[in-house]
Amino acid sequence: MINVALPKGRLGEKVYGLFSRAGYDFPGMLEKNRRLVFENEALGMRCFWVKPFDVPVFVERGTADIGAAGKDILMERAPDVYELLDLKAGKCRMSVAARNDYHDDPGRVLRVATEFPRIAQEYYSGLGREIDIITLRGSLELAPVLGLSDVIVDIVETGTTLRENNLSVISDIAELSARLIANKSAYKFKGKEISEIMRRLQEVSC
Amino acid sequence: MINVALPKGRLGEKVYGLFSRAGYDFPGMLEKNRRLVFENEALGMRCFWVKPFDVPVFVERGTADIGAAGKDILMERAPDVYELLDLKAGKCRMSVAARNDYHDDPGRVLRVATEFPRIAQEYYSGLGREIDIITLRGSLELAPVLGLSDVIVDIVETGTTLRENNLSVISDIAELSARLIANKSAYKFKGKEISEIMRRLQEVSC
Amino acid sequence: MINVALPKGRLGEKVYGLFSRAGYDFPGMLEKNRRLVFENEALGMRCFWVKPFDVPVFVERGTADIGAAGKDILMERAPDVYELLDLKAGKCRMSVAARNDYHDDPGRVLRVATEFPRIAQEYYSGLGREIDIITLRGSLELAPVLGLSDVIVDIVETGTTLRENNLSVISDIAELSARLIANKSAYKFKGKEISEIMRRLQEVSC
Amino acid sequence: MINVALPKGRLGEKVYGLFSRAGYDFPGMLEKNRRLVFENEALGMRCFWVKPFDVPVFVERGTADIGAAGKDILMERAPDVYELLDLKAGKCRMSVAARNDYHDDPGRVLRVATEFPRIAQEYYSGLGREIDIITLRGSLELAPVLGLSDVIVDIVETGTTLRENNLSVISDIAELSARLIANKSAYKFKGKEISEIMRRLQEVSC
Amino acid sequence: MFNFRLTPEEEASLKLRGLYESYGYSFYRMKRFEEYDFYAGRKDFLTSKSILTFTDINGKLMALRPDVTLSVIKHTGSGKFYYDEKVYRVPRNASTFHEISQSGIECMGHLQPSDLREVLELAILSLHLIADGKRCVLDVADAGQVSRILQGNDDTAVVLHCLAGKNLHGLKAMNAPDELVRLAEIDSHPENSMPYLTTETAGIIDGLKKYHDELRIDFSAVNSLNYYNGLVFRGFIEGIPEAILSGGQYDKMMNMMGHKDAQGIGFAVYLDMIGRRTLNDD
Amino acid sequence: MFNFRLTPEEEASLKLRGLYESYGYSFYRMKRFEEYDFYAGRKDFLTSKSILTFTDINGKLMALRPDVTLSVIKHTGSGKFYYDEKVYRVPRNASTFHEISQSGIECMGHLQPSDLREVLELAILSLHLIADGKRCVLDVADAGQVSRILQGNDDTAVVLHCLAGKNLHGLKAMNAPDELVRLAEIDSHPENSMPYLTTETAGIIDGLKKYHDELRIDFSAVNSLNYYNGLVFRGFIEGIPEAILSGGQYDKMMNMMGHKDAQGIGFAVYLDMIGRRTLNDD
Amino acid sequence: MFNFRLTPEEEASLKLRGLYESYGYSFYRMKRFEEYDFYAGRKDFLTSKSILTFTDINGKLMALRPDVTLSVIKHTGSGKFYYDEKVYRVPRNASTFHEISQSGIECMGHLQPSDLREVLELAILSLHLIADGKRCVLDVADAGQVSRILQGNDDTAVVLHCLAGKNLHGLKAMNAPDELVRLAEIDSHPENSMPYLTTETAGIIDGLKKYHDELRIDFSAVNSLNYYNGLVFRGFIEGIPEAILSGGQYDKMMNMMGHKDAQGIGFAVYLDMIGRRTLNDD
Amino acid sequence: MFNFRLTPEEEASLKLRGLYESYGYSFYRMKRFEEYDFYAGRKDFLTSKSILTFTDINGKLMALRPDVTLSVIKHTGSGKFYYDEKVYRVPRNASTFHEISQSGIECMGHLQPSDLREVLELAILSLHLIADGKRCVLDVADAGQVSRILQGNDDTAVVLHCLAGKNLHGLKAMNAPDELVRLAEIDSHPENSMPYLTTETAGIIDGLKKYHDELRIDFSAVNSLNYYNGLVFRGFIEGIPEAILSGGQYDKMMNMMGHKDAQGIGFAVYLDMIGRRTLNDD
Repeated sequence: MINVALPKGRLGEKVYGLFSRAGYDFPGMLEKNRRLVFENEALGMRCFWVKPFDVPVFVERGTADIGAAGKDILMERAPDVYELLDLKAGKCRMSVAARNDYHDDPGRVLRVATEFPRIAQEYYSGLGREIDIITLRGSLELAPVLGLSDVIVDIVETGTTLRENNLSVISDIAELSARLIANKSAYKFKGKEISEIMRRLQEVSC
Repeated sequence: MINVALPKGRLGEKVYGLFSRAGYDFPGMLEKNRRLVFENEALGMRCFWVKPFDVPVFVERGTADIGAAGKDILMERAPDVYELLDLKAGKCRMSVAARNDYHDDPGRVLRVATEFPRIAQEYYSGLGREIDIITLRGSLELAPVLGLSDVIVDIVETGTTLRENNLSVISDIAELSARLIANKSAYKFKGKEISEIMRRLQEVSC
Repeated sequence: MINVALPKGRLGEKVYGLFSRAGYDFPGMLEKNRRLVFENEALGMRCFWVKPFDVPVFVERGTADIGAAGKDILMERAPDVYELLDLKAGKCRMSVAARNDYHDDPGRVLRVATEFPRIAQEYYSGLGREIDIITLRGSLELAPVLGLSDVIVDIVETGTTLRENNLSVISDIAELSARLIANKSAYKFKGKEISEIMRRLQEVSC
Repeated sequence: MINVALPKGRLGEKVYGLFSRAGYDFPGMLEKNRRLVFENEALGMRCFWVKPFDVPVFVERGTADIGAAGKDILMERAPDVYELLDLKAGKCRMSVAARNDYHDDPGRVLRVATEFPRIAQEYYSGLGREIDIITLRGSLELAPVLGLSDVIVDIVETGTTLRENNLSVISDIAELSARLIANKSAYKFKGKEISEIMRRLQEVSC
Repeated sequence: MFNFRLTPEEEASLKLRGLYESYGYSFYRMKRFEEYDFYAGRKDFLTSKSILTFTDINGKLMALRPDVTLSVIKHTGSGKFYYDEKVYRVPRNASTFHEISQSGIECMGHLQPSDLREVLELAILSLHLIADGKRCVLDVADAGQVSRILQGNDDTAVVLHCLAGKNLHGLKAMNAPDELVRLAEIDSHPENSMPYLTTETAGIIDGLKKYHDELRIDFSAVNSLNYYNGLVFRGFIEGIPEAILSGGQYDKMMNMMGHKDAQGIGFAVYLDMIGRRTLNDD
Repeated sequence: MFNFRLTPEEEASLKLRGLYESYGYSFYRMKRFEEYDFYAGRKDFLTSKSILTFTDINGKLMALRPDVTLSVIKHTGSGKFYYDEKVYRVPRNASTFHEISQSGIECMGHLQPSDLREVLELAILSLHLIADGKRCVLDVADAGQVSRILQGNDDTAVVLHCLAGKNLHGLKAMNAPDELVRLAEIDSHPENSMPYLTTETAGIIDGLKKYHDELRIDFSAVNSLNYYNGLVFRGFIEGIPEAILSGGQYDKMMNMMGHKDAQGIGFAVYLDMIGRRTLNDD
Repeated sequence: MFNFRLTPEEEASLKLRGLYESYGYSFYRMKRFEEYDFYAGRKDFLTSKSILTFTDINGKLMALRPDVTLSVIKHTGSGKFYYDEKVYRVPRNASTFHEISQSGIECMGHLQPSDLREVLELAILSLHLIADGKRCVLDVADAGQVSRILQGNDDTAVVLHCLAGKNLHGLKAMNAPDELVRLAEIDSHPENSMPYLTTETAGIIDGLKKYHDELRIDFSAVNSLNYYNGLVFRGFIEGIPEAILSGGQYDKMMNMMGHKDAQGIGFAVYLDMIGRRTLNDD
Repeated sequence: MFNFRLTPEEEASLKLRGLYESYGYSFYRMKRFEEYDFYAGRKDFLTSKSILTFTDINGKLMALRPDVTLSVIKHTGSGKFYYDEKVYRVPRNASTFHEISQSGIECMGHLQPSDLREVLELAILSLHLIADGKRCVLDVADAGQVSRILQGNDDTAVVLHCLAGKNLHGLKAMNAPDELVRLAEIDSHPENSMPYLTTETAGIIDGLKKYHDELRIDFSAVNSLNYYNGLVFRGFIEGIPEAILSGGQYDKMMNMMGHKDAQGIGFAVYLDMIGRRTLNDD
């Protein structure tokens, strides 16, 4: 039995699309219902939706054998798992943004709002810059607009939201997209099945 | 100018309903759009949506003068703000739940999955019980079902989801609902306006 | 076999006087020679000279079953031993002394020179006074005379040396004299012998 | 005015001998009396006896401008002073000694008795050997003889005492003799006088 | 005297020292660190629970001062002192210890109403000195009244939490004493709230008429009752999101620390907040 | 079962576990470290004042267990448990923390005289197990008697220090109560000392007749009265310079930690001392 | 010998000690704690970066052993040793330090291929002893090959991260050397992967034929290259989510620590994981 | 500006700030604490080996600044800065950490001889400012010369110890190079010692003629060669037993910290010593 954890939301649905194109269907997955686990006896697989940030937790602890997670979340959580495949879904960037009129004063401690404190911290440590992190769960753009922070470290897709709020990207930190991850121990003992899933997903992704 | 932070999502919309019934309307608030801040010149007020968990951050740091937050979040974040009013919206409970067939072994360290680590920690410290916390962002029910944790500490409304997954409430921790909070300093210098808002919301809430 | 540790120097010789008056003689003890251990087969006892400060070490670790030590050293070392008898020899006091013209400024950290840092520290902690300790091995009077310290904590017998150097006692800390001490474990298994020694020493001391 | 600290005891008397041969006499220095400070107006010098271990304290803190101390004490105290001259008096060695029948077991923690804990610690750290130090003030030979310690780190002159107690030197740590030391700051401002004293002592020492 | 620029914090602290000396307060400098256990047993007297601990080279577990008041009490016990020290705290929402400039005064001994009034006045003047044009407010309350109402009450902790949060619904939900609810509801302008105060407190407030526009009687200023009795107060400056000044009367603490039948009152100014303006109104 | 050599300490600890299980004690393993403050307020219950502290990655100031009893009380509160843990202490005369193997038992709940007798018996049997042929002795005293005599006495601390040191001249010098002096002077053989004991204690001792050659009634075993009431005892083995076993009845501590009207008694065996023989008789 | 139940961890550790002694390894016990600085400079040799530090009463900054290997090297330098200690780490996803039972062996000196083979065999036998019926696997790789390929490469850190994560797309994206990509892609069954290995390594693996069903040649076992050269390996047991055994050849570390031209190899078994089964298959 | 008395230390530090600003140095304030490991690898750059460590609430092992220079280098890397901070050290002969006021300057970048001369001048002027009438002396030496002489020498540590102690007999006993002995013996008056210096150094000293009565060429000022090259110096004030000023040129440290081909020079003034006069002449 292979357990699969998929991230709730748009990205997860794209990824589930790949799974079903690859022949892995889980009846009811896309319906609005209260079920948590969707099993496909024939395939010997079980699938469930979890919050994007939680996918690495389920896989690393072996509750799920494999899962799909955004690279942003893998960078933030740094789980001890195998990153088997770039699913190419949900491409975007992790960037630093600020008000168009923002001017940095290196003498001050920089106030950084972000949903990814670890990524932000590592990025600025690399620059030898001291920062204060304000961790938010979303609506990051509000932070610089309302003066809560100097800059934000956030995911940028089209950049439209930024533009419309007189914000602009200062620098990029990384390229992002969904990845297939696997629990290391599971990979040892369910290697054949997992490799097969990889193979088929590879064909349909891109 | 009074700045108001409201929580995105169902609860926030209920609360916004109260605001507009109380005569505080912010054109465009409910439309799907990319705007972040909704101003009402006439009222001298400005309103914005933030993630439920972030409301206390905006209010405590004075970026918002007032805001609405669930009691669960106030318990978890314990911000240094005034809790001016029980808006009575979104009533539910914070509870401990486990599999119906779960039997506790006091000799073992209890594995607790939750989105509210602080609440869980304080609750179990009170019982003198040692626990390991697994922090998740949602889909808590999966944890005991898949054996990731022994119990969960989570918000329970109707309890249907629990029942359908053979889980049941073991004990309740607190009664929850939305509250009106205010920044302490703002309250000193914008007291008149804030009191008026309180008064009007009180009339319409309940 | 009972092992006895006596302190080198004047006090030790007085104490040895008591032992021999009590019928415990160790041939050669008082002669100038290089021998370390003096045995008296008949008595089943063994005696040796050690530095006054070291007596508690030998007794506490059981190398000596009993020993004689000044109360000052017992206060400073606080060994975990039985203090069986006041041998009444070498009576004097532990005192604080300073220049006759010394005036204290409570606002400053007091500089205390002493051979007994622990006694000094405890005494001044009791007074809630902050001090810097300068630990010396002797010639304490020099410290205040040459301005190395404000006061000294030291043993005072007649006080003549103080007077001759324009120093005077400010306050007394404790009454001192030689004591008979015993190792706790030795006392359990050689209790009879040790009690007999006590009895006889008691008769001759005073 | 130059202040000179000399160590009480045999070594100190040898050193004072050098001073007087060099023309620095302090009337009364060698008499039995209660005086602490011996001044020679003509020379503009003042001299006093202190315990050997205390000489570095008086010099480092500037209470004495110069002093004489054994190399053993300089190694143990490591004061921040100038070591201007080897007075060649009191030559001996710092050595490790043990019972003749002693066999080391590298697997055990070595019990080392010594009056010089710092020297012992540094010596054995150098060998990567873990030790327990038993600090004593003297009569070190007793420690291995009575089984209080495995070895001792102590000063050895002729080695007779060791031989007579069936102890022998295992290894040597350093060559020792008396040294002339000076306070660094005093040397800046009383350099001429101090150099003259050096010069004259050099002539008579050896 | 100095041909160079001071930082805003430094300037404020020096101005405050000038103010306090002009009122006869003498300078107190901490000489050493205190042992951790000295604070451990008195944590709810401290504004922040996290204490920076380290083990000294003599093996003692020490603390880097989270607070100055306790040391002033311990080492003096009576007199008028002011200080200007760095303290070490984890600011709210921070994840590391910060070194924070703090000034403050302590007035200890057999205190007269005039002493209390003077300290309140100095609190207001301190706010003026650093407000630099902005409006300021001093919340004042009487912890003694609250203690009297709550003595023997089991839920004191919860009640106080509601009181500090102006959480009236909470108070009512748990059936807190009406008398307390009334204090929580008070209209904060001195004139109107006088009747609810004890005569002593009223007298003191009355003696500060010229500051009434900046004074508020507000019982949310009451937090712990373990150490504070009598007056407690918090100072705010427009545009700074948190209280920048905090103080109160700590007779109980005086007694616990062995200064029988002596009183004490004082306050601290958190200079690091001077920088912390919010932009939400520009 | 094991084809290899255990260290003397390991062997002793495994033997003791066998002994305790055979008496119906169940194994207790510490799961986590306790916060330092948990011990800070109870330091005189600990045999060593120095506690190895560290700050955990969550910022909490923690302690490496200086003691196991307190945790057993906190996390269980009743029942019969034994443990076999490493504890962290600075042995007397050492200048660093050591990791020390300690075994012990705790018996908590509504205790009968038979429970107390059993614990004393287990103490003696534990000594037998590790004495390995050498003679051993168990000093027993009744802290309750001492408390009764000293209640209201201001110099309790000093008096206890003298008592623990068999310092009769000290006791007399400070005019300690005659009754106490008598206890300090007691001839330690059970038979002769019975009359000085309470009937309960006497009863228990009487029930241990077959061990009377190894039992001593010796009030120097009494140290702190803050936590111990009733029986206290220390075990010695010939040739080992310090007590290798130490225990007592800590009903007060039980109550302070919220286990109302429950009693507790237990002891610890310091296995590291097994190695510490003195050579002074070879 | 013992009439009582041991915990699963204890039983495993005792069984392992029996195994190691039967192969001529002698018991190594840590005597003291090491100074923090001893580990500070070698952090990437440690499996966990967080080190439990405390200041000893002599003022020295000490560490509670995060690892045993470094001490064995420091205090012995050659020979065959096994240990059975508690180590102190923050397990992944935990927020506090845990005390963890760890057993392991170190084989140091002028090593022959037979020594390396023996250590790999002991690793597999250790897995058998604790797997208790479940399947187990030992991943083996040759860090030396990787070093040779990557020498002079600037992105070594990133490349290794991809390698350890079986992240082929990452490797390709950054144009890692084809030779490395090939190693990352290897089919892990010994027979098929032999050709890609050095003759020495192949020889050793060949000598372990009877274990080939449990052996995998898998280069994701390679992490740091700073200390490990030659063989590295990880052991897994079905149902336990993480590697329960980890080891490798650390000649470089031997040299850095002053044991010139000596080699070293060893592994650690994390006994605390025995309890950590996942339920996802019931 | 201030109607009140400053402490002697405060006054000195403010005067120095005035001096440094007048020479175009800008104020540097430390924003945060550094991690302990930042200092751990550079201990012999620090004047005191004991570092006050604590674990932050995020679990990081931090240090309370034992030194400011390293942070200035890390966070700036070039420019002219002065500071005025508290540092934390165990003064010689003390048994606890003290909080010590320290002022100082750092001049970094592509330095010209004129920069070096300016720093030496500022060192002397700093001494004047605090000497308050007493005589003062600045010892200057060239660590570069010593390095050149000692390169490849195995006993460098011991030789330097002798050099710093003016221990000529020691140097001779160990057959130190004659050239070094000569430097150790130098007559310290600039005029006479010029010939023994490099032309660069001589040039700089020559440019400070008006201070020659207070300048000494004294190679006992050289301690560590790991970080310092070029000029090193120590400042003394009559009646204060230790050096109150200490500085030097640390190009090597600049490079190690990633500022390739940049130089650095600076010094620190230990303000706490102002109080430390000795009475031995009254």
